[in-house]
Amino acid sequence: MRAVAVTPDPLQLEPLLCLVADGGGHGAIVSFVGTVRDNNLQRRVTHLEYEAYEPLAVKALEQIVEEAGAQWPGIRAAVHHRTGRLAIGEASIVIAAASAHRANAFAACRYVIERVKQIVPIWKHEFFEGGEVWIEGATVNPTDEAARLEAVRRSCA
Amino acid sequence: MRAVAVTPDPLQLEPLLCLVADGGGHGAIVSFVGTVRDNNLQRRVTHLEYEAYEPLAVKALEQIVEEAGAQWPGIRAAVHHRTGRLAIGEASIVIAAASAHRANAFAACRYVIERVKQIVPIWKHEFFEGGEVWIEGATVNPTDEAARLEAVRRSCA
Amino acid sequence: MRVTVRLFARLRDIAGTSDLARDVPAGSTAADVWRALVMEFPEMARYDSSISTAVNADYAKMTTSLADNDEIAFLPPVSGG
Amino acid sequence: MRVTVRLFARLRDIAGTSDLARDVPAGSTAADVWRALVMEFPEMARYDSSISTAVNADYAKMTTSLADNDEIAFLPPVSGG
Repeated sequence: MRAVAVTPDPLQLEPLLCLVADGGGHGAIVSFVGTVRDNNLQRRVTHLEYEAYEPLAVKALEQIVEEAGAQWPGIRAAVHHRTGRLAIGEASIVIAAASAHRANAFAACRYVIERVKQIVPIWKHEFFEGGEVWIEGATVNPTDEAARLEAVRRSCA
Repeated sequence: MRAVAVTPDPLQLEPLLCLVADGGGHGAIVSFVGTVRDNNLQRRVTHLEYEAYEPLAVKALEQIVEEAGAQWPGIRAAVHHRTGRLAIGEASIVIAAASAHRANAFAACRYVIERVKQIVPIWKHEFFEGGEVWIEGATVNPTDEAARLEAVRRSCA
Repeated sequence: MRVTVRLFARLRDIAGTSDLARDVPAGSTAADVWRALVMEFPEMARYDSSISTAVNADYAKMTTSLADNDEIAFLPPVSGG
Repeated sequence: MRVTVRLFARLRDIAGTSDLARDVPAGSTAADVWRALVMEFPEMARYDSSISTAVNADYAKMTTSLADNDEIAFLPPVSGG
């Protein structure tokens, strides 16, 4: 089990929890699961398709895990992102972060999802009743320190 | 599966994730797993024993889930706490909180663990190399609004 | 009247038991029972400022008056999670 | 020199393909390739201010100079998570 992955296979949280749990050293494990909602902006969503620039997406996830480790020394984090067609309720992303104490575990987990939304080359294609649309979020700039600090701020560090 | 429980059986996170995932309505699920650390305050911990005043502990957990729902309308939360003897690495508490968006899911999950530590009648008996000690944390005052607001503040709402 | 006293954690260790049956005067409050308990087990005095109580498995104040057959629990500072 | 252009999401829809091979002058930058692409597909112009780039699967700046056989990817605003 790798700490980061971009995969068309269904995601599972449990292996990530095992991966970050440092065999007794880390008492707090926080995880995030993002699932496909049945609605968005008053649209009735039928399904999603995620497209990735996979080699760079993997590197971006590795960078994010490294950033989190630099921000909160000693934490362990892992993140897997799904690609392809996803039905309502399926997980598009699973994140786990572990630390000796809960504050850093919560912060690191939140940081990872915030940074994923900022810099990872993955795109969501939303299919809803009556149409489809590519969701366009953040302009990618991996060296934008202001954006990174905004992710730290949202992590409530 | 009940949303709250105090049980001597090993805890599992997955059923709680399913419970709070609102069949597609909630896109963000944050969970917390607290596990037994092998060290505390420079002591080498061998195992823990958790004791609960079970009927009140269950009510307290129910109150906390209700409080979280009042603070962040629409969230769904669940929490199970273990009792009895726990080995290093075993989970003492599992919490799951779901919301349409991630900010409230993170906040509600963090709120639950903060409140558990404030008001739930459960006690940790730490056994370490060379001795044992009852850990004494917060004085219970379930109607102390300042304490509740401190838990909200820590949730980074 | 007769009440059941429930003790936990260090309090249980001090008393050597988790349950005590005690006869107390009618109109006794939780605080009255606590004071009697401290008389009996002086080591419990260090919890005077940190003790909380529950009556019949509901949170209660130390000023709560008890009734016959009530179960009163004394809760030292908690450490769940 | 010859470069491979990788397109994603809406850009891929506009171009009707995810991969293009293009001959560009020696010394061309990522921005040069982008401008040529916008000439070819005017609908892409709305991404002028939001486009990012990667060269050989590493983040790059639009001012990066390309080499023969480079793979250049254009990344519209992302929406993972």
